[in-house]
Amino acid sequence: MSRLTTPVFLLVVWLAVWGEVSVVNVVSGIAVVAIVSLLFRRVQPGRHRIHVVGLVRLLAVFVWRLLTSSANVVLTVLAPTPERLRSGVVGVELSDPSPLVATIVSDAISLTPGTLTLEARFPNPGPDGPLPPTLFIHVLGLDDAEAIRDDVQRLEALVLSAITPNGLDREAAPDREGGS
Amino acid sequence: MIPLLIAHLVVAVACLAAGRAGARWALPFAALAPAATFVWLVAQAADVLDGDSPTSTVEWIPEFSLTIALRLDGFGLLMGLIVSGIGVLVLLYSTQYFGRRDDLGRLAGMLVGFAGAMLGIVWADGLLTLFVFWELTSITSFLLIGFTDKVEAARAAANRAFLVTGAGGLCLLAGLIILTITGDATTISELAADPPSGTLTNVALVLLLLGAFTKSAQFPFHFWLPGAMAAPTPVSAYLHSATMVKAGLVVVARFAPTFAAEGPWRWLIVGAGLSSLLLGGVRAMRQQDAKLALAHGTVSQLGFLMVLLGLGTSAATYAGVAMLLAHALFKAALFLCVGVVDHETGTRDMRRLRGLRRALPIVAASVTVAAASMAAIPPTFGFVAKEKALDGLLDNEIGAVGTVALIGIAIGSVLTVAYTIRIAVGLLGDDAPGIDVDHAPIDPASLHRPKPAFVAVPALLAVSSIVAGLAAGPVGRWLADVTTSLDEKTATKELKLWPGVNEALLLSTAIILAGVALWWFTRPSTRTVDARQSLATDIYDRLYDGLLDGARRTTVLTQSGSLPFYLAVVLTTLAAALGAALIAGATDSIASPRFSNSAVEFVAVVVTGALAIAVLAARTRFVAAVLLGGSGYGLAIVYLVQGAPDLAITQFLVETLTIVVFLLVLARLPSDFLPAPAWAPRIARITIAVAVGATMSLFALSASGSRTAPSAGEAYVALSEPEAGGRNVVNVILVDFRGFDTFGEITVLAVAGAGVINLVRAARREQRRKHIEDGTDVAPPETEVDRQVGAWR
Amino acid sequence: MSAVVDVVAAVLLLTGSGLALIAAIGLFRMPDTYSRIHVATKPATLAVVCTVGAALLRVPDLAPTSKLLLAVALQFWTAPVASHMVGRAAHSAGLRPDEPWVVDDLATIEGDAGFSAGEGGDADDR
Amino acid sequence: MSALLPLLVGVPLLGAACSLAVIRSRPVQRVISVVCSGSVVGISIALLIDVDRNGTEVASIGGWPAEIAINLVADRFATLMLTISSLMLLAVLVYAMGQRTDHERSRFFHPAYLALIGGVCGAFLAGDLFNLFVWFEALLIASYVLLTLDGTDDQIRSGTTYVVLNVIESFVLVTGVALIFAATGTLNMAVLPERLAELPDGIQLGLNLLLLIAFGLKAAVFPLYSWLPDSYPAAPSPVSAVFAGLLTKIGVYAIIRTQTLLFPDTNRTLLLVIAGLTMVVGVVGAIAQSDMKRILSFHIVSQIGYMIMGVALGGVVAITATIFYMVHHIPVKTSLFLVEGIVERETGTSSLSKVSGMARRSGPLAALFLIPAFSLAGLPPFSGFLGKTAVVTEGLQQRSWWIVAVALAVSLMTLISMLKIWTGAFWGAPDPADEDAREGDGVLRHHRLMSAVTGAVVTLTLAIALFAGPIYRFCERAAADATDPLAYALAVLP
Amino acid sequence: MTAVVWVCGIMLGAAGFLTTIHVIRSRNLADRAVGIDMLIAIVLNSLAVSIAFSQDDLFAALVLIIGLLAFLGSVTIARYIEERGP
Amino acid sequence: MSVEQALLIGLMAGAGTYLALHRTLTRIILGLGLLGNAVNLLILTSGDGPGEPPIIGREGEFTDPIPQALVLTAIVIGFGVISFLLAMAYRAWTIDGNDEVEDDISDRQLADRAAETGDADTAPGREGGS
Repeated sequence: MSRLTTPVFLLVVWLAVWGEVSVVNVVSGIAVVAIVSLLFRRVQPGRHRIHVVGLVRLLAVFVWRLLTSSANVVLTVLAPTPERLRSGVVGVELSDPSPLVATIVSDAISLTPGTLTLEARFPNPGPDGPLPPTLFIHVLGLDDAEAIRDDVQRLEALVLSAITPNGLDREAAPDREGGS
Repeated sequence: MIPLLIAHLVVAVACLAAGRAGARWALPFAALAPAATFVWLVAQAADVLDGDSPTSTVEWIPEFSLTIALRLDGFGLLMGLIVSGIGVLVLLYSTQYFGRRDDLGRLAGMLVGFAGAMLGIVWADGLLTLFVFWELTSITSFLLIGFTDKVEAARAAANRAFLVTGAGGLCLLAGLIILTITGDATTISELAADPPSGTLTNVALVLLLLGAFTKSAQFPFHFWLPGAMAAPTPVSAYLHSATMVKAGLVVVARFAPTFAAEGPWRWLIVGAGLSSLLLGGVRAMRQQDAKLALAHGTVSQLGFLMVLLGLGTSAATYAGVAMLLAHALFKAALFLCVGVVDHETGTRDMRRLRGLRRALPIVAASVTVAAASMAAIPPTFGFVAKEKALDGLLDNEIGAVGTVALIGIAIGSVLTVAYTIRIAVGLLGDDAPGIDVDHAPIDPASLHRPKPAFVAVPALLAVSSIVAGLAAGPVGRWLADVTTSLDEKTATKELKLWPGVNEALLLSTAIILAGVALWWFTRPSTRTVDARQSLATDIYDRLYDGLLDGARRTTVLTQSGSLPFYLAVVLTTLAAALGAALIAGATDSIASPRFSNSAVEFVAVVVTGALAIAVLAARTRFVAAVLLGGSGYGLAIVYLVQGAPDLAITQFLVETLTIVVFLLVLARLPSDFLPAPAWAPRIARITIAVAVGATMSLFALSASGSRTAPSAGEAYVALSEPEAGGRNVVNVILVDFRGFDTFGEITVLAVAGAGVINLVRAARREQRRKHIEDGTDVAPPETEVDRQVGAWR
Repeated sequence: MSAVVDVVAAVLLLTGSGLALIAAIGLFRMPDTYSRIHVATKPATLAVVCTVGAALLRVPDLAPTSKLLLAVALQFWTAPVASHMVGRAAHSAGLRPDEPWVVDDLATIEGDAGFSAGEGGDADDR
Repeated sequence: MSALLPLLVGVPLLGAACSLAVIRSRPVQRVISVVCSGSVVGISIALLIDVDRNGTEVASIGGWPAEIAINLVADRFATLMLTISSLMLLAVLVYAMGQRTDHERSRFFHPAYLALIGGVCGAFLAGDLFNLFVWFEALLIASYVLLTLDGTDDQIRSGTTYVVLNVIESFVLVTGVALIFAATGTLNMAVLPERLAELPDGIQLGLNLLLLIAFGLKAAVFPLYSWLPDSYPAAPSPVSAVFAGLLTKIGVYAIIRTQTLLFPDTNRTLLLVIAGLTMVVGVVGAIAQSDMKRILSFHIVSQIGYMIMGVALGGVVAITATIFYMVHHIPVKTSLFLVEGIVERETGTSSLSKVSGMARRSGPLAALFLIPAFSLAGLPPFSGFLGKTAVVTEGLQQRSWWIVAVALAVSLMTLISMLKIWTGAFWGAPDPADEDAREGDGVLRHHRLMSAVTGAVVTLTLAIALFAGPIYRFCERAAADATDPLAYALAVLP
Repeated sequence: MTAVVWVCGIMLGAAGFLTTIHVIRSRNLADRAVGIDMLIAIVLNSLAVSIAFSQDDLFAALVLIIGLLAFLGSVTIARYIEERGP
Repeated sequence: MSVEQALLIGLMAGAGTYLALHRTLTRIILGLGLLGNAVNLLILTSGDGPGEPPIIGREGEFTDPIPQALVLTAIVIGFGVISFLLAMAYRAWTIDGNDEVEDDISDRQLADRAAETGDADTAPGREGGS
């Protein structure tokens, strides 16, 4: 993820808002983006590398999960049974300390009907730098907490295969990827 | 003349500005200005008496007849000589009287400033010019009475004097302006040449007289003058006996020959003058403070002068002018003598004074001479003048008013003789009962002798009383020339020291005898009595307190300090105004309006209205805020239906932002509302609300139903694409046609933002300080941004 | 072509509206707030995506399309954050369901000094 | 020359933006403020001379035809008010910078102050009703910020009253403007007179009253004045000085503008009654108070009555008198508050029961108070006398006896309350308990900048009195401009 | 298409009605927040349906902005809940 | 302006007035919000009736664009003012823990003094003078 990714992305958004690619829009967009980037220059995610294939796969898996869990929830609403209504909070420790990854994972969880990230706790940094966070997930229709944990960890692996934090770029990643 | 006045001003300012540094030289330096005036006047005298009146005019705002117009006529010459002459003397006397003090610069400045203003009055020809200088003398008098401002009584007296003369001044102003209107004239000489008449003029004259009465301490406005004795004695001598109190007389003298025959003039003059003459005389009999006794005497004498100068007959006017001069001489002399006594003995109380004849012989002689002049005993000038006055009044040419005046003056003169003797004896006699143990009679042996220069001034004045009396013939002829400027018929008048035995002389003799008898018989009772505060002062104080109290009560009613009350007033006014417009026929313009534009609009209107009503019922802040937001969203739909998508977007945006801000703040506040205020019943609020709502919607319907011309919007639509190059007309208007509005709008937003940050920071600062004070110093709470930043790291 | 597009659009519209309705019903049928978050906000979000997708199909111009696309993207980005925020706020404010959770890992780490709040979770340490 | 008009608004607002940008550096903020404020003064004076020579200047913003553009219109009336106002604004700015505690004050003072200047200029120049509203808003919001600058308890409490009532004022104003547009289809003040004249009487009356209520509230006219004496005293001294001198007068300006330009043929008996009540209620309130700032604040109300009286009397002469009155009143009122500020800074209070003997402590300061105080009470030879006489003379000319009687009685009561301040605070012995009380000239030397500014403003009031003739004649021309809708229309729409 | 839109309209209307009742009935803020979120989603749905039906792009920007604002609103309410309790 | 629009204006203005006449600043602000909405609607409807949005290229009769531009300005200004008022409410809360608008202190003191008879602030120096 180069230094220019965010600005370029923002510029595209700007143009989309205006719905027209004209000189005025581009110039004003660059100006606005420059100002925004300056104002929020401290709020930059760390460096990450994007893998296109991984990204596509992540999206596909995600959409699929979305559809199935939506159906699940529809079912819950139309025919609620005590099992379907059982809920609980499950803590899942992630494997990567990158906040961006944690954010994406927890967003994906929250977007999926049936699961919702309630809280994310970051352990105090260890000697080798930051430690991976723990997500606490509220689950509707919970029957096996371990299954949820596995599920989330699989999701994280998918995310990591799409967006790899720089400097933490390691061989272990493909392994986990294989597990999905 | 203008340069002379400016010279006074410059000297005054210089003295004032010098501050402490000027204490040594200020008084003699200040005397330069009146001295120069005196010299100039003497030089002009011959020309002026030949009928040549130098004038001097400065246009100020001629558009409403405001010019500084000065004119030196005979009367002005006489008064100018008195003002500047006595001015010089008083300033010289003051150098002795005050000795070394820090604040003499201030005193000298104000005195010389006063002298300038007084000269302005006596020389004024322009009507408003008169008023300008008139008020200037009030101001300087105020500051001079309050010269000893550490004394509460002095401050009160200064206030009283200023307010009474100020009120009179306003009457005078109104009178003068009305005269400029009815007489179509801006100067006194123009008025005299072509006098107006009629009710309006009479009203103006009455107002003018009211002004003159206050300034010259006439009943019922006399009470400020004794109070003004709180001023240092030289000031009293100058302002409150010799000059300023004569300002009212000057005005009356200038107007009387022209207007005395009009309406109620003479009766007013005689009424006020005689009342003052008698009342002042009676009260002078009851004072133990020699200066106060003299002050009451002044009231009395001023009443006498008022009658003489105000009657408007040539004989009375002539006698009045002579009396004016006499009074200036003897009264100033008496005051200055009392000043010396006060300075040397430390008291002015006649119960404590004794042995002054031996201790202060020159003073004693001066007092005797001046008192003789005051009591009209030959061969003083006082006698000569009063003889002329009685003579003139006996020649009654104005009917009943004249008779009343004569009788009153006779009685008043008896009193004058009596109190004059009483004062003279009180000051110079050896019989001093003392007041009480602490205030025993003084010990004459311990007195040190005043410097010759100190007593020279009163002595000089006293001597001139006699000299003028002895030289009655030439002085009388000179005065006759002087007085022609007021009344041409006085040219032939003359004064005589010994006119032969005539009615007037007999009357005089009777008066003197009666006066002596009165003094003798009242002596036991007046020896120790001390008058209480006068009734008039009581009434004034009660009025003043009443005014203050009334003001306070009124203000409590009008200024309740309650925001809901103020709002209620404003909103009621609004409803009333719109209601008035509706009653005045605005409803005629409602021309068969549609009920609804479309079904969607109907739904949106109902929802919006329902939510708005629901806000009223909300019991918690959160619900109320959200309902308001809902109402706003509903309104956005109404906008949409009206054909305003951009507006709807903005409405959504702003409404949400408002709710967001609301919730941010509400998070801090208690969640439930407190009960409604007790100031007004709910029904009042509902009534106002209904009135505002109903009148607004009706008037809105009427106003929009009375469109007469097409909207300017059509031009914008036409110009939008070809000229401004934009298709969305609303946007084009915002950024181009009416971009200036948007500029202002951005300003508002930016400043509001700055204000919000400012307040929030103020709150933060205070909380931090509280924490530190409580010993619970903690880091300032994180902001949302801080947190987000933290989240990303 | 346009017929196909119309059919797809109609299906999307119906799906979206149906999801919205089901979500609304869900509000009544779920026992506690957290469950309601699951059944209400999320299907409603999907519903928006569906209907906006239909609108996208029907309006081919570039300008509105870009806006609508952006709107969909925005939904994907904001909806989870919003529901997370609401859930977390409810939890940290002390809201608990009437029927206790079968598993509550969060309760076990309360007060654990080894953790500091992340993602804005500073409500406890203030 | 008309190119200068937008600058009057633009320069201070640009300055405000820059001032916000350099919020961390007070010296730079000061330089910006002084430069902007000074250039507004310069431009105003240049305009004054130019307009007097060449007649009304018009600038159509954006270069659109004047019929549809927002116009800035500078006739003699507007430029006169602009000049005197900008002078006061500059003076108070410098005064504020001379305050020793300024460093504790909010850094938003300068931006807000500059925005206020911009708003004031905009309001004076606006030739479009809605634009007038916008600039009114700008100056109001700036005034809100200035009033609550320190965010103290007092300021918040009285600020609430001020803000809420002024928000209502804005609503009434914009309602009036909107309905005028509804009825006429235009907002251009050059076009409006003829269109308004065609409307039915009831509608005209309603529209007129709406504007009157809005501007009357701003001008603190009976019965809409109550907010003023409660809110102004709480503001920091320089702020209350500029509010007192200026803001209400903008309301009066707008009343004159709308009354003479938009509704010239209204029956103004009601307004005359209101003028009388305003005078009385203000001065009665002043008498009742025992705090300098509050006395002075009530006097603002009372004095507004005189101006409204002039407006109500109507006609060129009365308007001339009113304009002259305004010209005199702005510096007089400002200087009174400035003196009060020095007293307060020196003694720490403005309560008459706690201050005394200031005249002994500083004679020059006493003079600086006495001159405007007597001027306010209408005593000659100060400017107030001229203003009062002008108004009263016109009242007598028109045979409105009772209002003249009221006006004169009120000026006596004004004197009473001025004497209350003078005898209370300036006379008497200085408080012996106050050990570090400076004596003699030390007071002024200690507050050198503040005193210099106050002195300058007082000198200005004296100069107004001295050169009253030429100023009055200018006012006469200004009134002729203001009372002639046709000339206004011709100048804007050639 | 008209029929589809009618059906959609009825469903959305019913959903809106139910949600409003929920908002009014609910006893804690979090529930209200959920309801308000829903309501805005329903408004967005309605707008999208109307765009799809009329093929008029006028409201496209509205969808975008309301979407954004809904988020802003939720976040604010969440913060409110956090400070004040549910 | 249709009748129902006028009614809505009146209703919102009335409701706003009612709320503004309270002592709680929050209520007052809510009232001002409603009043602001009423006024904005009034501005918008002060043009001609409803019509097509005034965008060049669209079919049909346009509505008057000017009121729309005015309302846009007015809405934003209103927002600024309301935000400022809310900041004041917040500041008021940090001072005394609520947002009730108290009566002016000096006015209350004056009322107290006027209630007492024979107070100290009478004419300076009765004893002065003769």
